[in-house]
Amino acid sequence: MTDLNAYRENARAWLASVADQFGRDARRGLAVEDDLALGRRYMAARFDAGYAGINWPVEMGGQGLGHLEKVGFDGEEMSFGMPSGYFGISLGMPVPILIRFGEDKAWVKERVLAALKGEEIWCQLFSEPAGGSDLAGLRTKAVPDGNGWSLTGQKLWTSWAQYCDYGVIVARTDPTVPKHKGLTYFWVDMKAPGVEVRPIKLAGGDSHVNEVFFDDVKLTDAQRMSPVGGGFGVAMTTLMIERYVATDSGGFGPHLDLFIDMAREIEVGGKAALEDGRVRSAIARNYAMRSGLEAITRRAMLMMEAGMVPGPEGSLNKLVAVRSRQRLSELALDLQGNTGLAFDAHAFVKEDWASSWLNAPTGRIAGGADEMLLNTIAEKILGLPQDHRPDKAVPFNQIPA
Amino acid sequence: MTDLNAYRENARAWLASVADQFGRDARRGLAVEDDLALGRRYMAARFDAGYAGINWPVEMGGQGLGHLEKVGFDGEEMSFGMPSGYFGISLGMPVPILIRFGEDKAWVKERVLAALKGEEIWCQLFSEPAGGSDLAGLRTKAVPDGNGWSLTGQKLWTSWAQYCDYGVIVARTDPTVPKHKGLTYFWVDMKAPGVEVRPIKLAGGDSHVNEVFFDDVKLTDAQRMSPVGGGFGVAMTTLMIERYVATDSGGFGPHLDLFIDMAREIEVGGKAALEDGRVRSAIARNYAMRSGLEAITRRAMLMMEAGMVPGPEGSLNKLVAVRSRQRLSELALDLQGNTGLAFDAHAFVKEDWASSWLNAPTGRIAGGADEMLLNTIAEKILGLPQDHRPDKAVPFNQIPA
Amino acid sequence: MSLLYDESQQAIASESRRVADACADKARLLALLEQTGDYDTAFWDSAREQGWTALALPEAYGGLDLGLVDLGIVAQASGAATAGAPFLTTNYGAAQALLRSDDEILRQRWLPPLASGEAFAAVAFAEGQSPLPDRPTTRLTTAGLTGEKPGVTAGAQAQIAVVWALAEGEPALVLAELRDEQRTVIHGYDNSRGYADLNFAAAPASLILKGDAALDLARDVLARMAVVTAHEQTGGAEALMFIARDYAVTRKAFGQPIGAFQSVKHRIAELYALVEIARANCIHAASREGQPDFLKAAAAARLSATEAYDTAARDCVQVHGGIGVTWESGLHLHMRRARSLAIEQGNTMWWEDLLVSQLTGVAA
Amino acid sequence: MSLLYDESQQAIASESRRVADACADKARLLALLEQTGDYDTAFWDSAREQGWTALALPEAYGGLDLGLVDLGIVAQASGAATAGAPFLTTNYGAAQALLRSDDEILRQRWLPPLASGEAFAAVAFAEGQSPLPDRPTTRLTTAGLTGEKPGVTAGAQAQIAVVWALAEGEPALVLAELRDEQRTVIHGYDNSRGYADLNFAAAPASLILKGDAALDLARDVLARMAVVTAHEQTGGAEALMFIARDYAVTRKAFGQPIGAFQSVKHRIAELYALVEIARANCIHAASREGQPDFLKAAAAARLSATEAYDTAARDCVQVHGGIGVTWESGLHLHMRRARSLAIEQGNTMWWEDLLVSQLTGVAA
Repeated sequence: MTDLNAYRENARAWLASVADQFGRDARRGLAVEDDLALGRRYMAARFDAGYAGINWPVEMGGQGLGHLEKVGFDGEEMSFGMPSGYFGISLGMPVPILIRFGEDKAWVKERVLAALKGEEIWCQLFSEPAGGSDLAGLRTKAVPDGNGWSLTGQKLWTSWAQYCDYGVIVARTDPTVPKHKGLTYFWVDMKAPGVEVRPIKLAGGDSHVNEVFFDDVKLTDAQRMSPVGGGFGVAMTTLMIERYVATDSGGFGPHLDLFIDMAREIEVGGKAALEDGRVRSAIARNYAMRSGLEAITRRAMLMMEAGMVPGPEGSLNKLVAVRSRQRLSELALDLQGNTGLAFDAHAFVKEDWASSWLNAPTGRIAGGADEMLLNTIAEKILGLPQDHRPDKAVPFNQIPA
Repeated sequence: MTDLNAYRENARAWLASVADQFGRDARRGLAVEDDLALGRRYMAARFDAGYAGINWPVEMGGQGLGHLEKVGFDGEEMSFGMPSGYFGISLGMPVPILIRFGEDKAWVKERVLAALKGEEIWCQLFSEPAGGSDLAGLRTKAVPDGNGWSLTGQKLWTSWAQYCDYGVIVARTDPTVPKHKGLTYFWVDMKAPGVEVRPIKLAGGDSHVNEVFFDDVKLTDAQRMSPVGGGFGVAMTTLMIERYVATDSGGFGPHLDLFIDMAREIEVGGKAALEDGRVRSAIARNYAMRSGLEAITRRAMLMMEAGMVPGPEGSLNKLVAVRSRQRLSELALDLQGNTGLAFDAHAFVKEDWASSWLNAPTGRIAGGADEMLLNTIAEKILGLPQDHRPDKAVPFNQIPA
Repeated sequence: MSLLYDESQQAIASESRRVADACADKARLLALLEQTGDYDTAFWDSAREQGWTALALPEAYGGLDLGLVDLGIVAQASGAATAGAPFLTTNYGAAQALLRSDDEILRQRWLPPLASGEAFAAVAFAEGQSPLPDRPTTRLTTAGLTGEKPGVTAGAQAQIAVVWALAEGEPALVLAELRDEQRTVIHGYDNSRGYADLNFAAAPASLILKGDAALDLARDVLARMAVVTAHEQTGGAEALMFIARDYAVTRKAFGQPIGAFQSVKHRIAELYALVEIARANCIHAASREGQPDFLKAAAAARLSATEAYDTAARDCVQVHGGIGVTWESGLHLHMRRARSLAIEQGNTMWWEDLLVSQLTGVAA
Repeated sequence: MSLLYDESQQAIASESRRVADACADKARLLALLEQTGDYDTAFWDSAREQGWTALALPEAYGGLDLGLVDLGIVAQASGAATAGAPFLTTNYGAAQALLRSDDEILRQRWLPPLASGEAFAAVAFAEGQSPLPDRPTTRLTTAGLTGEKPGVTAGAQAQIAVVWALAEGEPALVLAELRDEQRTVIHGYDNSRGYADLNFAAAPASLILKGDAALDLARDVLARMAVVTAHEQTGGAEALMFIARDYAVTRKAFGQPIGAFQSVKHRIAELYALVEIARANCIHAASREGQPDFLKAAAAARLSATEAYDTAARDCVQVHGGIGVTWESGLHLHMRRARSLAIEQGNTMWWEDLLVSQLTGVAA
């Protein structure tokens, strides 16, 4: 562990040295485009400093270090509020998949380097209007076209698509077989003719997700990253990787310390809020929940360090933490009463209770809705039966819409 | 309403006059058999006083008054803790069904009078080991036997069966049709040869429910109370009546005033419990919930008085109240800490927090489990789709066990 | 008052629902979210045409002489439509205070314009996080009214405010005319509520009532407003329950309507329970206006309605999945309104404490 | 200490689970519920044979010199089996207090029999509803120990009790030998816990520690016992989760296993979340014994384990329907144990307050 601590020390030192340039305060109030531009410069600097692709192979431009160094750096980086969010999905899922399944290694390395430096961004084109939680129900189709494919359809909830250069996509190549079996996995050039991106404004006011339309978009067969009909498996791999992307016991909202600081300034019925049993109960139970999730994560790290496979309990983090964040944020607004009605659409979700509350529902739905996570736990971990699914084993084109 | 108030006045006066003889204090510590004997004497006295079958037709020995008088009397009676519980189901469901569907009116009237005087008790034989919430899945069968029927099978959760003279029962008379369609409704003599009653001890220590076994019990066709194959409808009627049997916003546990009295004597962290925000929150939310349920019930009474049909919201009472009673009872034990560890198996559920807590789960399951009530609300009131039911429309004898 | 709506009240219910829905325009309401200090004039004009503003005021002042039950019915319809103006509640509250003033000139000056809805009034009781502080720091002296009132609903538009203050060491209710330099309009997450911080520096103001009577009146006014708000919350919660139901029966996943999954259908059934309990408490509370148990009944209505609306907002969005968190879906109009109404008229803890004090005689 | 069990600890885990299950006899445990002041001798004999009683004591006194992590592992297995004797926890707590006494004779007299399990000890800190009152009313004077301690676990059997008292105006920990006339055995809903009210009238007793150090020690002992109990609660909750799962996959209704209904499967999945969070907190807390953050870690473990066990008891019975509420099913053994363990070592509110005081420096 001492090596790891030393590594974190150095990382923190470097991050501190560039904090004025890229950190939370430098970003405050920036329009998204300017913040993204700052982010690209940060990614370049991070690459030069040797903190890009930390646990990726050296031959792919990575640092060839372990998952623990990666997680260690992410933790430090998060505390500085660096503008790396735009690249999180890109480097989190699509690019690793590209490394794993991409055929033309030279081309792949070119893309990987560009992605690590923040020059290019990749998105993940999975969800669809009809799909939602039901990935295998997707309708976007790729039909054979000469030596390649023609892609037509619509994707939904694609994060940062409006800024992306490339994407990975799952499309239906055979509607005559049961829905899991007719899918194929491709990468697609987001600047290609026939690709149209329409940002979707969310409840909180921002527009980082998009509708993406494909109208007869040409794909070469080299863009295929799975066997024909074997796309569902690759997509699942992507989603598995997703689970192990950095967790946050605060559900990606404010830290509990911020709640306590807020409560110090607040009165309930003319007394200090921190003396009120209801407030104390909320703090104590959130602390207990968060410390449990953190212990689960630490234990998983130790297991990985020891070369063991961590238990499935890692999947609890998002379910439990985001749901609790929603309630805690509500309570924070309640406590502030008439003094907490102001709202700044540009405030950071991890600092501002109104933003945290208003965006919490997105967190409970994106990347697996609560109900889907509960199903996964029940079926995959506890061996409970699957829900009734009338569409199972039915040819896709015979499922009533 | 003034007539009704006067009626309640008189009822209260009579109840007070016999309270020493039959009321809560007279019952304290009595063994079940002695309490039942006292109950029979009370029922006889109640009959003579003209408070039996209040809303039943005069020609059947009732008083021919309205539902409001009935509910008014029940409310008064409950506050005296009279030993009428043993007769609640008997007079609540089976006997009204007998009045409605019984053929031989003279015989029926004889039974009704005996039941009103507490001389005879009727039970309701619905649930089965395999059944649980699934009434139509029952396996007890009645096969044609000469001019009558032969009844064989097993029933479960039959309240007070060990003290009953008669029962109403649903049995399968045709296993070759879908399960709802093959049932027939009978009355059965609980003392007949082939009937065996085995009391079941419950978690709280008492044994008021039973297993009942039927081994080739002979029934005349006159004991049939529904068309052959038409038993499910009659059973449903019975369960509908059940819903309108007296409600209790306390979930049949202690009144909220008792919680407040208890809390007055308790300290939390060296301060009066009633000053603690957590305790105040529990009291306030329970009060709000209970007052809402009570308003729903009062409104239903007013509608019935005005000749209108009350809304379906009456079905909420059991679901919401019993579940809350379970949590409030837990909290009461928590608050009492080391001073609340004693337990008296003979204590009244409506007075004692440990009894209330230990018996609450039975309340959440008996007469419709929470999940079934939620399904009913969702499907019957809100028009949401029914759950997937593989056994629907399948002949009963072809459903995999 | 009865727990059953009579025929005229049933008429008000269906008519107000029709009008509120008719003038509800999602696009306009969404736009209001991003405009600071504006409100939904279209809704307010209809409210005035319908005479909703006059509903619960005495005929002598241009009112219709109806009661809290009737106003509650209208409020429920407005809540279902997330109506974009808070004045039904604030004007009513201010008027209820004014009615108790001995100053007939003052009443004649303000009650008729409040009844017609041409005037806007705010009720400014809260200081810090307390909806009704025992000893307000705002003072009324011969020099005038001095002090700060944070996050006052309708404070951005009101011409007058009924202010909770201290006059010669005694609690008092005071009427102050508002000038623009006295208000700092707040950009909030529910902008059509007209939130503003009010700052009085020796402002001209007239006394309405003083002493213990003033405290009783302040409590009564707050409770009355809370009952109106509870109806609004219940209307919103019920609307969300039906929105969730309608979506659950049409939207399909895994080959069947999502409403066939118990996680969805039971969640909606639980909303039904919360809505019906809140509704029953609301009707009961409204029917108890002026009675000794009114505060308790108001608290019960307020607590159950807040829980119903917050829960419905959370669960209805969740049932919708991704589509529920889009700006265009407009579900966040309810989500935001649930939160703002949960705070106006005092948060849940404050009402819990008031209720328990009433029930036990023990203060928090 | 690490968050990962080493090989020997994994061995203890599987072995203790095997032994606890082997000597668990539902019929005997059910019978104990109706006997006042008895305990499960079969379990206790095995615990002694296995050396569980010596686990966390120093070799010098016949212990095995292992720590709280190891004892926790055994407690989890005992909890899963609703073991019918409380002495693992009470003897450990008393021994931890004794170890801090300067009186070597006292240590020699009692630690070895506690390590072997032939002696029973109780820890009597609570008075009224407070698990650890700031100023206990129980007094140690030259005349001896005088005062009352309600609902003391193992008080029905213990030969000695470590008592929280006031000595010359200072908080103190005192060792008292118990005589039968001092105990009033309680008939409770979980009779194998040996609850008794203790009544000291100038009883002979010896001082263990006095002053602020005594308060720190009392807190530490209570926290250590709470961590053992939290492991027991987690074991019970996990057992219930699996019982519910096993029932849900076999029991059929409406033609399919009830586990296919989301109301059942999601409820069990939620139990999994509570159990894993409690387990992680327990291991973390045990690994922090003697560290400055031990109290916080113990509180987190205690709070999450109590919630997990109470919820699992409620939900597992509910999943079972009618069969779950029968005496014979024995599920109420867990339900009763969940409640008794939630109260021993201090209820949820007390631990919430302790934790928040630690986190914020603000007392309740």
